Parts: sequence; C-alpha cells; structure tokens
Amino acid sequence: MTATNPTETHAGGRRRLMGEGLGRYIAALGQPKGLIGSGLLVLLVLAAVFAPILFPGGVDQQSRDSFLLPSLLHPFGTDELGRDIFVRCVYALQVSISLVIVAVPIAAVLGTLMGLSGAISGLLGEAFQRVFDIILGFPSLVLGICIVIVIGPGWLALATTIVVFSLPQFGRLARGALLSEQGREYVLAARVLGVSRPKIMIRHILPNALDPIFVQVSLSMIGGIFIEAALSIVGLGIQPPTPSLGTLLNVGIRYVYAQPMYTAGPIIMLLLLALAFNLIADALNAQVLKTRGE
Amino acid sequence: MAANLLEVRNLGTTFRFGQAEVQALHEVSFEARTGRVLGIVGESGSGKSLTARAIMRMLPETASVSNGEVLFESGNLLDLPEARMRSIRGSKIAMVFQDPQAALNPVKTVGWQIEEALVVHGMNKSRARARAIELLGQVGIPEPDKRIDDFPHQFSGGMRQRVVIAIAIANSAKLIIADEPTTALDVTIQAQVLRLLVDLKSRLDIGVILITHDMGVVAEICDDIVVMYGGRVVERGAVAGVFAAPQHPYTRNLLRSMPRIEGVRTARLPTIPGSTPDLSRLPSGCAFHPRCQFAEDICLREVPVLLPMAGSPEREAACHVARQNAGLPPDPDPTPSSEPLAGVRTSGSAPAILEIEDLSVTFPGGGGWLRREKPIVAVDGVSLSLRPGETLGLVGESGCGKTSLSRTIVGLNRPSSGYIRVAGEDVTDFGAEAAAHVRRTVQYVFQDPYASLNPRLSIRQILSEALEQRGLPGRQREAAARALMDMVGLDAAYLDRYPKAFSGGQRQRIGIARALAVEPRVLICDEPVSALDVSIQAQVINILADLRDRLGLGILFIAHDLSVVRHLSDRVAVMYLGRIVEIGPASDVYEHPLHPYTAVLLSSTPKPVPDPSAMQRKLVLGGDMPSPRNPPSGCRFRTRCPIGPLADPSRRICIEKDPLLVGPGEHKSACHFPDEAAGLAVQSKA
Amino acid sequence: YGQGAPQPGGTLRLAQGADAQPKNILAGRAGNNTWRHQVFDALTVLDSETGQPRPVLATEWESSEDGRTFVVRIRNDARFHTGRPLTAEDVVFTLEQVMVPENASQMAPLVRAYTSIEATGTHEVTITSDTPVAPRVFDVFQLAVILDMDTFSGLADGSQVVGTGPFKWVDWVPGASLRLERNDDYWAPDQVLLDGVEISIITDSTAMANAMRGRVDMVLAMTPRDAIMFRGNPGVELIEGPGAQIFPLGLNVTAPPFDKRELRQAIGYAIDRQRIIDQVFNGVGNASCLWWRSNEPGTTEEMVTHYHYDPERARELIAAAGAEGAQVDLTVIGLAPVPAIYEIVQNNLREVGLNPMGQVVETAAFDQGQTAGDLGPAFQQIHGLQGFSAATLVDALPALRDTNPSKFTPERYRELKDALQSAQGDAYAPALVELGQFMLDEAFSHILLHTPPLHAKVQQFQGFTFNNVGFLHLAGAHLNG
Amino acid sequence: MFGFLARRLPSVVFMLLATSVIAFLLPRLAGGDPAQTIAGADATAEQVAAIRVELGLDQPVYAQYGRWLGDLLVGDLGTSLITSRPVGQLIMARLGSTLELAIAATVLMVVLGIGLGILAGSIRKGAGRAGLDGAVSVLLATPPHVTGLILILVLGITFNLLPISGEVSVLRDPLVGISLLIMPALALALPQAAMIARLIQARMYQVRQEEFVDLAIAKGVPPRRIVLSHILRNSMGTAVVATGIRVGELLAGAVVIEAIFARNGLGLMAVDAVSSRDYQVVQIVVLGAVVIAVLVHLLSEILLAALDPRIRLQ
Ligand SMILES: Nc1ncnc2c1ncn2[C@@H]1O[C@H](COP(=O)(O)OP(=O)(O)OP(=O)(O)O)[C@@H](O)[C@H]1O
Ligand SMILES: Nc1ncnc2c1ncn2[C@@H]1O[C@H](COP(=O)(O)OP(=O)(O)OP(=O)(O)O)[C@@H](O)[C@H]1O
Ligand SMILES: [Mg+2]
Ligand SMILES: [Mg+2]
Repeated sequence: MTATNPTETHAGGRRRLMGEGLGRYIAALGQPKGLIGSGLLVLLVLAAVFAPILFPGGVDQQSRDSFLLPSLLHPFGTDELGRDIFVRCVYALQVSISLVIVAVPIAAVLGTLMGLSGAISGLLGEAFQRVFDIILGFPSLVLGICIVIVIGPGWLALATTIVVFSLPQFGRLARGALLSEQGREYVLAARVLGVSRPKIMIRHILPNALDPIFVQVSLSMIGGIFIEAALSIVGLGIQPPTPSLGTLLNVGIRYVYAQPMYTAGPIIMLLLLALAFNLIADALNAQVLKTRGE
Repeated sequence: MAANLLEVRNLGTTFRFGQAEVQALHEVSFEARTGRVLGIVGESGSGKSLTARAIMRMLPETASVSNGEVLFESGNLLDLPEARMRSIRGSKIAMVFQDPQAALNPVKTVGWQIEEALVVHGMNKSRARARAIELLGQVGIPEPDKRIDDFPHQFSGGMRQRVVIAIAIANSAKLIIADEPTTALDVTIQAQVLRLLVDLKSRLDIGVILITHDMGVVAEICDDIVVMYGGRVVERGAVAGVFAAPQHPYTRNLLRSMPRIEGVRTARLPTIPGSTPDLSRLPSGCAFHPRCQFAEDICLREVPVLLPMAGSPEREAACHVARQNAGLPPDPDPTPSSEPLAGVRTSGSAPAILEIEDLSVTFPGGGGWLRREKPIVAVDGVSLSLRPGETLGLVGESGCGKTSLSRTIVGLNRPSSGYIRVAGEDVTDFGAEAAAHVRRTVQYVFQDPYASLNPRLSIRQILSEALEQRGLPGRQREAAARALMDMVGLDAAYLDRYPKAFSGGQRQRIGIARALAVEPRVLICDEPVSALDVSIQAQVINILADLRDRLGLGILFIAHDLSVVRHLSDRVAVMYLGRIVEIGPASDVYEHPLHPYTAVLLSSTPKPVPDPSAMQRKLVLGGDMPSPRNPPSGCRFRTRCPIGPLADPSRRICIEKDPLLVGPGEHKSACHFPDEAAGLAVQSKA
Repeated sequence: YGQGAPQPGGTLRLAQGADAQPKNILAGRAGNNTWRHQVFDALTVLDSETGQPRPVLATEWESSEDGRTFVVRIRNDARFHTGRPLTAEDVVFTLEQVMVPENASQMAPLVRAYTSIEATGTHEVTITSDTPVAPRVFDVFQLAVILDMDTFSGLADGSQVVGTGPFKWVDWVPGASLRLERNDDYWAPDQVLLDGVEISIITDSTAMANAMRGRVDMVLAMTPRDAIMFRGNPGVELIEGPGAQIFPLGLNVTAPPFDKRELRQAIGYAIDRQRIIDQVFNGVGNASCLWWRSNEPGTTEEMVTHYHYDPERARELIAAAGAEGAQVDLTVIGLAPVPAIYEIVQNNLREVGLNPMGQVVETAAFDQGQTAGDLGPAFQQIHGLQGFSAATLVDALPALRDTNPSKFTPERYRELKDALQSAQGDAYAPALVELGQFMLDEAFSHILLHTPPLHAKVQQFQGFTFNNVGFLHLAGAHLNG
Repeated sequence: MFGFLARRLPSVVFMLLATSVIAFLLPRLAGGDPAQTIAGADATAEQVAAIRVELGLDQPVYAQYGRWLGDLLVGDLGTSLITSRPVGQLIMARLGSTLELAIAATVLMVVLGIGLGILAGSIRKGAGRAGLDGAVSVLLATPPHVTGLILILVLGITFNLLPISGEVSVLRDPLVGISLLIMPALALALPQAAMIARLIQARMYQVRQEEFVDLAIAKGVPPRRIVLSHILRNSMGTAVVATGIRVGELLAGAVVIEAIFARNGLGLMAVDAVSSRDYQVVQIVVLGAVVIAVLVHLLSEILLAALDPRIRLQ
C-alpha cells in the first residue's frame, strides 16, 4: 500500500483495526476444521429454524404406527405415539440452539465486563472474582438445581443456569487477559503517553482478551447444550411435551428396549452440535495460537 | 599443542517444518582440545546452541543431522547407538545450560540431582552421596554437607549454576560444553562462574567449549574462538590472533561495534547495518554480504569456504574478499577511536528538568489474610537530578530497583515517600494536572522491543495514538509520523507494517519514535539495548545519542552493562539494593570509583581485549545480593564487601552505621572507607 | 406344583415404584398398598371377586331397619405389635382420624357425615347417621385400617408404625426400602407363613422390571411397556390386578369456553381412547367413560361407551358451540403416564379444530390446585380408588366431589348423589343409572380410560390376595408354590 | 505447611460461608411458606402462625440463619417438611448408594485419568498418539449423562453385556452389585478422566520442554528414568490438583447418572426433593456437594504442597 493521501490511509488504518479482528475469526472459519464446523452448525440451525417448513406435519404428527424401525421415511423410526423421532429431534434443536444462542452471549458480555471491571476499580474486580469463586464451587448440576428451585423448571431456568454457569469462565478469561495485558509494556507505554483508561481498554486490552473469549463462546455453547440435556433428563429442565433433546431422552430412555433410536437419535443430535462447536473452537484456537506465536 | 579432544567435521543439520526442510547448520567444522577453552560466538540465531546439541545428539525432534561427523575418542559420535551415546553423555562429555533457574529439577534436592548423574553411570548410592558432597565443595558451595539436601529454589542463581557445573564434572568428563552459562547472570556472578570454569579446566585438565555472544567473555577466558554467522563458521583461530587482526568483516565489525569500558570514548559507535538473517531465509552466496562494506559480485553468488589464511595456518576464515586480497582490506570508515568525544554538552548551570528527592518505592509483601509478608522496599531514599541535554546513566545488578525507580517517575508506580519535580513542578501526587505535565515532559523507552509494541496495531496506528496524545489534529499526524520515522532512521514506507515485520533493533527505534511523538524533554530508557544483539545495539545507542544532541533531551539511561552506560552517559549513578551508592561524572566514576561495589562492577565487566591474566586480577564478589525484603543493617553492601567486615571484622561501623552519600564535589559515594575503595580499583587494573 | 400344604418360611421380596407414606396411611396412596394390610388390619375388606365385605378385625355387624344405625363387633384376641390388646376405643380413634384433613383420607366426607361414632362396649362400636350407613361403610372400613392410638404420632415420620397386622414394621429407609417381620402374636397365627417382607422402592420402571430377574419375587404396578419383557417367560407370571387407575379430563363449566355443554361433549367424542390404550399402555386397559367399575349394578354398555372416538361428531358439536379454533388451556399433572396421554389428547383436540395449550405441572403444585378446586379451564388428573362403590366415589374422587375443580355444582347433582347414597337394595341400580346419565350428559369430567395395575411375580409366590381396591394381602401367602 | 494452610484457609471458610448462605436462602427464595406446607392446605391462620413461631420463622432472617448454621454445626441437619423425617436420616439412608458410585467412579477416574494422561504424555508419535488424542478429545467433550446413555445403548442394548438399570449394594451381592455399578461409574468417570488425562498430557509436554529435562538427558539418564523421575514427578502436582477439582463435578454428575441408571442415591433424592418441593433436603444436599467439592480441592492442594517443595517450604 502506498500512502498518497494521508487522511484516507489513516481512516483505512482504523477500519483495519476492526476489520483485522473480525477478519481473523472469519479466516479461522475458512480453515478446513472451521469450515466443516461452521457448515455443520449452519445446517443444524437452518434445519431447526425451517423445521416447520421442512416437516409440514409438525412436531406432533401422531399415528398408530408406534416404534417403527428406522427407514427412509422415518430415519430414526417412530416413538410410542407413532411420531417421527427424527422430526422431533430436529424440532428439539430449536430449544437447544435458542438456549445457547441467547444465554451464552449474555454470559460472554456480562462475564467479560465483570472480568474487566478490575481495570476500573480494583475492589470491584476482586468482588467479582469472589463471586466467580462461589459459582465455580458449585458443580454445574447443583447450580442448575438451585436455579430451578428459585425460578421453577423451564426455558428461563435453563437459560439462567447456562448464563450463571458460563459467567465465571468468561470472567476468569477476561480478568486473566486484563492482568497479563495490564503489565505488558505496550499498555504501560500507552499509560505513559497519557492515553485514557477507556481507550487503553478498547484499543489494547480488549482485542487481545477477545481471542480466548471467542473460543470460549464456542465451548460454553457445548456446555449449555449439555446442561439442557442433563436437567431435562431428570425432569428439571424443559417440560414435556415440548420436545428438547433432554426431554426426548427423558422419555426415550424408558423405551430403550422397544426403540433404541429414541435414545440414540437425540444423542446423535447432541453430538453433532457438540462436534460443530468443537470444530469451530478448534479452528478459532488455532487462529489464536497463530497470531499469538508471531 | 594438545591433541584434539573433539573434532567436528562438516556438520550440517536440517529442520523439518511439515514438508519443507530448512538447512540450519552448514559445514560446521572445528576442534576442541584438552586444557583449552574454545569459545563459540555469534549473534542470536546463528546456530551456536544447535551445534552444541548436535554434538550431544540432543537435537529438537524436528531437527536432524544431515551430514558431517563428530569425532570423539577415535569414533564418530553420530554413528553410535543411542545406548552407547547415553553412556558418553554426562560421563565423558557434559553440558551446562544457560538458565540456572530452569536447569534443575525443582522437586528434587540438589544432592539427588548430582547423585543421579553418578548413579546412572554405575556408582552405588552411598558412594554417590559422598562424592556429591565433595563436588559441591569443589564448585565452591559453602557447607556442602548441609546444603546437599536443599532444593534448588533455596539456592541463588549463581549457586544453582555451580550445582549444574558440579553435575557436569561429576563423572570427570573430558569435555564440558557450556551453552551461555552466564548470560542470565549478573556481571558479578558471571565473574564468579567464569572463574570457577577456568579453575576447573586447569585443575581437572579438561576441554571446555564455551558458547557465548559476548566477545568480552571470549577475550577473558577463551584460548580459541569460532565465530558463527547464519549457521556457518565464518572465522576461527586462536583468540589473540583473531582479536588482533580479524579476517572476516563480520568479526571485525562485531569487535568494533562493542562499546568499551576503558580507553577513549567515541562519539558514535561503528555499526553493522541491517540485521541478523533468519536461517530459513538466508541471503544467497555469503550470508553476510548484505551487511558487508566489501561485498563484491562473487559474494552474492558463491558461498565462501572456510579455509586457512595465507601466512597464519592456524587461522581460518570464510571470506572471498579476504582470500582474494590475502587479508581483509583496511576499513573504509574512519577509525572510530581517532575521534574523541566532544566533551560534556550541558552547561552545568541549567536548571534541572527532573529532580528526585529522597524517593522510596515500596511493594506490598503479599500473602493471605492471616499471614502478611514484609513489604519490599525496592527503592529506598534515592535523590537524583537531570539537566536538559544531559545523560545520566543508572547501573546496578538485577533487582536493585532501577526499573522501580524509573517507572515511579512516570507514574506507573506510586512513591511511598519523597518528591519528584519535573521542570520545576512538584508532581509527586500525580494528580490529573501533574500527570499531564509529566506526560508532556517525560517519556519512556522500554526494555523489550518485542513486548513494547502492540502486535495488533500498525506502526501508523501506534504513532498516531501517541501523536493524538500530543493533541495533534488528525490531518497533521501523517506528516508528523513520517517525520518521526525519519528521525529514528526508518523508511516512512514501513508505516503500514505491523510490528512483527520488524527486527528487534527496528522495533526499539519505533519505541523511541513513539516516545518522541509527544516532544518530551526527558527520555527514560530502561535497558533499551540489553535485549539486542551487539551489532544492533550500536545502532540504537547511536540514535539515542543523536537525538539527545539534536533535541537537547535529558536522558535517564538505565543499564546493567557498564560499557554501554559509559559510552552514552555524562554522569553515572550506581545503585545497590534500592540505594544510590555512588554518583558522579562518568569519567570520574569509571576511573576513580569511590565505592567498592563500583570497583567490583568495573572489574567484573568483561573487556574485549585478550589478556590471559585478566581473570586472575578480577575482583570477584562472594555471595549474592540480599533480598530487598530484609536488607542488611548499616551499609547494605557489607555482606559482600571486599573491604568491609567480611575482610576486616574490626569494621563494626559498616554494620552499625548507614553510610551517607557524600564526596568531593559532584562525585559522591556512600562508603565509610572511600579511599580504600579507590585503591581497590587501582589494584584490579594493575 | 403347589399342591402340597404350603410351607412356612422365607422372606418375600417386593418391588414398588412409590415410597411408603406412613403419614398418609389412612389415604389411598400407591406407596402404601403393598404393606398397609400387612402391618395393619382393617375391620373388613371387600373381596375382589364378589365385591362383598369379608370380616377381618370385625367379627360381625348389623344394620338397623332404616340403615341409619350400624353396629360392628370386633375381635377380642387381637393385639397391637406393642402387645396392647385392641379395643373399641382404637376403632373410634381411627375413624375420628379419618375426618382430620391432614390425614388426607378420601373417606373423610363419608365419615364426617356420621352423626356419631361410639364405643358401645369394649369390643363394639356403634355408628349413626342421617342416611344409611351401609354399604358405604365397608369402603370406609377397608381404607381405615385400625391404628394404635398410643403410637399414632410416630406415623408422621415413620418412626413408629404399629398395627395389629400379620407383619411388624421394622425398618424403613425412605425412598429406598422397607422391611417387615412376621408378627408371632398374630391372632390368626396359621395365616403368617412368611418370615418377613422386604420391599424395595425402585422409582425407575425399567429398573423395577429388571429387578424381577432374580432380585425380587414380585413387582407391583409396573408399566405395561416394561411388562412386555416378561411375556412368554415361564418363570414370571403377569397379573392384572383389581384397583384400576382412571384418568379424568376435567372441564371448568363456569368459564368460557367450557361453559358451553356442546363443547364439553365434543371433547368426549374427540379423543381416541383406543389409541391411548394401545400406544401409552401397550393395549392394557379399557375405554370406559365411567368413573366406577363397569360391573356396578345397572351399568349398560351404552353408558360405558357413551363417548367414543367420533371426530365428525365432535366437530359438529364444536360448530354448534361456536367454538371453532378455541384455545383449550390444559393443566396436566406431571405424573407418568398422564403427560403421555396428554400428547394424544392434544393431538386429538387439534384434529377437531381446537387449539390445545397444555402445561405440565409438578405433582405437588397440581395437588394444591386440585385441593383448592382451582386447575384452570381444563385439566388432566389421575385417580385411583377403583373398587370402592360408586356411591363412595362420587364424594371421594377429587374430580367428582362437591368442591371439584370443574366447579360443577348444580343442585341436581347433589340431589342425585344423595339419592344414590340413600338408595337401599334394588333402588341402587336405577339411582346410579340416573346419576351416571346426568354426569355423562353434562360432560364436566371425561374419563379417558381405566387401566388395571400390572403385577409380575415368580411362580413360587402363591397364596396372596388383593382386595377389590387392589391392596395386597399377604395373610396366607407363601413362597413355595 | 502451616503457612500454606493459613493462606488457603480464609478463602475456604469464605467459600463455605457463602455456600451456606445460598443453601439457607434456597427454600426462602423458592417461595412457599414452610409453615403453610407443614400446616397443610386446610389450616387456619392461627395454626400457621403458631407453626411459624415454633420453627422460628417469625425471627429476623439473620437470626434464623444463625440458628440454622448453629444447628448444622452440631450435626442437626433439620427435618424434611414433606416426609417429617430428619434430613440426616434421609441422607444416611441414601449415602451408601452414592458412596459406592462415587468411590467406584473416583477410582476409575483417577486410574483412567492418570493412566491415559501418562500414556498420552509419553507416546509422542505415530498412530497410538493420534488414537489416544482422538479418544481423549471425544471423551472430554461428552458429559457423563451422554456417556451413560451411549454405554446403555452399546453395552446394555446392542451387546446386552450389562444390566442397564437398578442397583444392589456391592456389600450384599458383589457380583450383581458390581455389574450394576460398572456403567454408571464409567459414565461418571470417563469425562473427568479425560479432563485429567488432558491436563497431565499437556503438563508432561510442558515439562518435557524444560531445561532440566535436557540436563537430565545430558547427564546420560535413560529415557524411562527421565519420564519417571523428572517428567512425571513434576506433572504429579497437576494430576493431583486436577483430580481435586474434578471430584466436585463428578459428584454432581451423579444427579443425572443416578436418574438414568435408576440408582437410589443422593442425587436422585435431590431431584425428587426438588420435584416434591422438599427444600430442606435439597438445601443440605447442595451444601454437602459444595462442601465436599471445596474440601477435596483443599485436600488436593495440601497434597500438592506435600509434593512440591517450593510450596511446602514457603
Ligand atoms: N526447535 C526448533 N524448531 C525450529 N527452529 C529452531 C528450533 N530451535 C532453533 N531453531 C532455529 O535454529 C536457528 C539456530 O538456533 P540456535 O538456538 O542454535 O541459535 P543460537 O545461536 O544458540 O542463538 P541464541 O543466542 O539466541 O541462543 C535459529 O534460527 C532458530 O530459529
Ligand atoms: N510489582 C512488584 N511487586 C512486588 N515486588 C516488585 C514489583 N516490581 C519489582 N519488585 C521487586 O522490587 C525489586 C526491584 O525490582 P526492579 O524491577 O526495580 O529491579 P531492576 O533493577 O529493574 O532489575 P532488572 O535489572 O532485573 O530489571 C526486586 O526485588 C523485585 O522483585
Ligand atoms: Mg542458544
Ligand atoms: Mg529492570
């Protein structure tokens, strides 16, 4: 690039500051792993979103044909009420995906802010760390049980559990990044220059904190999907008859002899989702390593 | 001449990165002899460690030997089965590593680790223990029978390196390969360890290969030298001969670009242009040709071979020019030593731009709620002043408080007591206004050129952030940024590059440009060149000197390398354990030190002048610097002082009374016996 | 096999899904059915074959001419497990406890209707009432096993569970197991053949069925789905016991949309009962729409099948009510298999053009709503007590009693109930038909189906009986058939 | 060692106090008046008020908390309002089942985790390495309940090797007991074991890069001894701490695993208690789970201190 027009190139530089960050993540998704992962995820999301169009019979199309074996017509067979298990699994994705898509970003933003709050007030940062300690002291399902007690079982309780459960993961990462970035010489240099705290935060600390956080978003999504399954399996999550991967398993396991696909189907969906997010996390992680290890 | 102990012939190694192969070492040949120290020198990445590891057959997994042989005891080590090689490692050839912190297993006692070296080569446990105690004593660890059951973290860095050396000599190895054994240590400790190595060499009659990047170290203890550049040996021979008349331009330039602690100070250091090449992208022909003032066509095309020089068969060099001309032509540049320094630039009467009075910096001790550690007093009652256009050098061992002091001045640390005045204004409280004032006046250049630039920002962004702080409107920043680049000698076309595209020296220049962006009047440079290779170091030092003279900057120049400080400074302050122990005009301090610590530092610093007796005359300090948590009473230096109560128990005053920083005129020292300190220095030079 | 005289000895191992609830011993609770009549004795039990009362602690009883005075005499040789002899006072105490709301007895309304309960001798109790006491009193007797007034408070936490029955309550690990031991002082010693009974509480139905593979001798109330695995297994015998469960679908008649009778009736026709039986209950069950057993006097086939699957008819009725597309808010008890039934109900209602919106509610919350008579516009319940007389059920079943959650309280309903409850002899059948017709027509509570409990037992286990409500009796049972 | 404890203790105590506050507040946050629950639906206002006084519910919350905590500390865990039985008794009754599961799972977790970790950390080339890495990654991403269900499908249904649900005490019938224990214990242990394995593997790689390993090689120490005395010895701390951290999650996993495999343990009790709103029981189970997790963690740190002289002597 030749710098002929100073103002223009300067603006270009600033645009690149943003572009470079996002571009890196997009580039990561272009890698083979990222491509497969995001492709799979897009496929699952599209299937969930367009389930009513793909399967016009709806999630509840019952028939007298209980427990049919898997066939072309019913890839996962039918359940006790003669419903297509595959269709129900696809619909169930709606719950899992909506949960993590709402809850994890909330947790990511809140957690990151809480983690970074130490930059504004040391005391506040410490206080949030203690909160994270407490949350981390609670094994995930115990946490879920506590929240179900307070809120009552359902989507909201699950979303809250996922948020609370993921919060410290982001908070810790952000704080870790903050602490390590704060001591970096380029941050000190900016401080010596008199750059204001918010600007230092946005320009120097946040971009470097974001990498691990983006990776964690993917991982927390997996965590969230499994939390839904766990709580719904024991009946404390989504309440039947709304199909979710957990509620399907809750019922499916009772018919495991009559229709193993009733259990296997939701598990396949769970694993596909987990695989998609895992591949994405891997790809992002590789990207992080690449830019870190320059 | 002693027989060859080890012969390396045409050694080549390659790295494999996926499909690609990179040849890292090319035709490396040299020999080591019993009773002699062979120095291998070269800048970072030139392949020194790789050579050592190839000899030991301890290459990284991705590397392999592609050709050549390593002859030892009439066999080729590279052909031995691994089990045979293992029995040679540690028993016939031993190795000492760079970082004494990391080279010992933290969860095993030092005794266990020495014993292991013996046990794996067949000694029984109880004999091994007795021998381990003996070895600890041999390397100079006091009370070895007590310390043998201590863990490594209970030892200081220097002592750990002694333990590693004890391991190396445990099985009476014939050859010790020491890979930068003192690079991580302070000069005072370095002197201890080097002396130990030399002692052991002559006492045990072994051969030593010493890898280093410090020509001073080579001059002081090596008998032979191998100079490496870009994975090749470019010159080798006896130290005296090579130093007197280097036959490769690289060797010559390297020697010249070193700042000297003694002799005439020059205005500019001779530099080697460009930077050290990356082994995976070596220039064609002679790897040094892009930086060589004699480069001819042939140098671009043909790789020069290492051949004996006409007239001095013991000398070999790999240079087309030297070969064609039967020796290196004289340097086209004017001889630097002919242009003495232009005197002190400041008028002594100008008001100080930076004044520090009785400043202390304390770090909380840490620990839990129930048990608090004592606080660390990193800086304890320091007073300094700096005038415009003046350079004040600040030297001292690692951990003495140099960084803490300098960061406090720019508000990165809070002082616990004392005053800071910048351009006459008291800024100690560092309120909003004071902070703004400091930032306009004082800027900082950091030590690590790799860490001090945000890898996410282009150079343009880095500079314009700084220019923005100066209040420059957006449209003017471009021109200002170009001016800054020009000022530090970088091409303005580089503005759009990211830091990773630059070498260490270039980055450091960008760091300086950033500091200059706000047009400060004082620059604080915290070891700005200690992470750089010698050839690059000179470039940065020259730029600093230029800028100081052009802009009338006051510079607080921090370093632990006394030669560098001497080159640049008008006045020098010596720091020990949070205190200034001596301060004065550079020439006075260097020539007539009034504090034993200064004398020791000066004496410990290796000088790139071969002198077989230098090692014997050196003042070598015992022990290590005490922890700033629990400084000794009275004079802080007394626990290591060669003239204090250690040498003369009647000197109770050193234990009881804290010496004041006093002296004739500007040259002050904090010693109860300054005259004796002066005598000490004279004695070590004679 | 089993022809020789039964040999005493051995410990019977039972498995059941619900935990024991000694606190609610006077109420019909699934977890108590297995052990109630082992630890306690009733005055009489109703025979599952004949439906007639059989004496247990009672030796004889007589009714006055108008049926309003009822005298029962009890054994004089029965002792509580504490050793104290049983007296008429204990019987009076027990019947008084039936009335206490905390004890949650479904018979409370019947007993509260008595004007007096008195001990008229050490072993004689006299009950008077404004309406005939018998035959409904035998329903009361069957459920109200005789408690020991001295140790009554121990029932609350199960620390002391004392009756006069053939087995003693020894050890209870709540949620896990219950152990009973033979009562050597039983008044009919030859009836106690087993050394003891061990009841495992296995909440997971599949695990319960699995336990049949050698770990228990009998599994009570397994799901038909799990019972399948024992079909054709010669070592295991499947029994359809008395004491069916019924599944009412209640409709609130006071609020739209179900204030319209046509719509209520339409629901009855909309539901495919046979599919529920086939798919939820694996074919075990019958599609009766009555609230009581179909062998009650006067019951006709028309009444049993009054509501049958007829979506066309349902649509017409919906159209008549002008309720096409109406939203049906259903509160569903979160107790298996009701949510599964709901899924078919929901599907059926959708098929006839309604818009069902179901909410599955935890048992505890549902019970609260049921007690308060407040479950919203429509709700799916689960009731037991099948085997009690219809006259008893109309006041005992939460779906039918006066404070029912359907808010169905017309004068005529009470009148018809009263007529049934005071009907003596032959008057009973017409009274029941008239009440039944009325209830079917008003369609405030649709019974979807009756499902008998499925038990599995090993061949060797013999000699046990069920009373007509489905409670187990182990007097005379043995393990060497 | 004392110094180490003194440093760690405050945060442990803080953690326990915070958890106790949360556990104490749970029933109160859940809504529903315990006095009303006890009194039953038909009780009068006076009855309820009397019960409130009896339970101390009329006192300020902090006083109630103090009383509750005081009772806890002397071993009085309260009384279940649903079953009217002391919570301590209820827990003791179910403890055996969960203990069997937890012990089996912990043993499996430690053995498999450390074993796999060492294996993965030692094998650095070839198909074995790729296979191990793949297996560990898959296990890592699959939580206990999914692992459990897959085990049921594979071992229980497809191959019909093991019974898929139910429980018998190992003490009563070791053979049946263990056959019923294998799958749930494996399901609980595998994900955590993978986590531990991954940490150990990473740590071993890291230690392998350390200069002291190079020095050991340069001393002529044979590879096996290097792995054992140098690499493993320096990785054990990670193993111990990792195990300590994972035990809490492992225990919590029991909640779902017990439901899936129909084991009458504490986890299932907790779930049932939530459904039946028996909050006095949930409260104690929650508190217990966290207390155990925190204490095991502390224990592992003490062990670590014993393993690492740098911490030991500080
Ligand atoms: N494990 C490795 N993988 C890839 N390249 C390596 C590895 N180790 C060293 N190199 C490369 O080999 C070259 C020579 O490295 P070597 O460590 O021998 O240099 P050196 O002269 O010892 O430098 P220094 O003074 O920094 O220790 C360097 O360019 C380095 O980048
Ligand atoms: N943030 C901090 N917290 C606690 N102690 C510190 C902190 N920074 C420095 N110290 C301690 O203060 C003392 C002086 O450190 P300082 O970094 O100033 O030394 P230095 O002279 O710059 O050393 P070096 O040559 O290694 O850079 C050291 O003992 C160090 O451990
Ligand atoms: Mg090296
Ligand atoms: Mg420093």
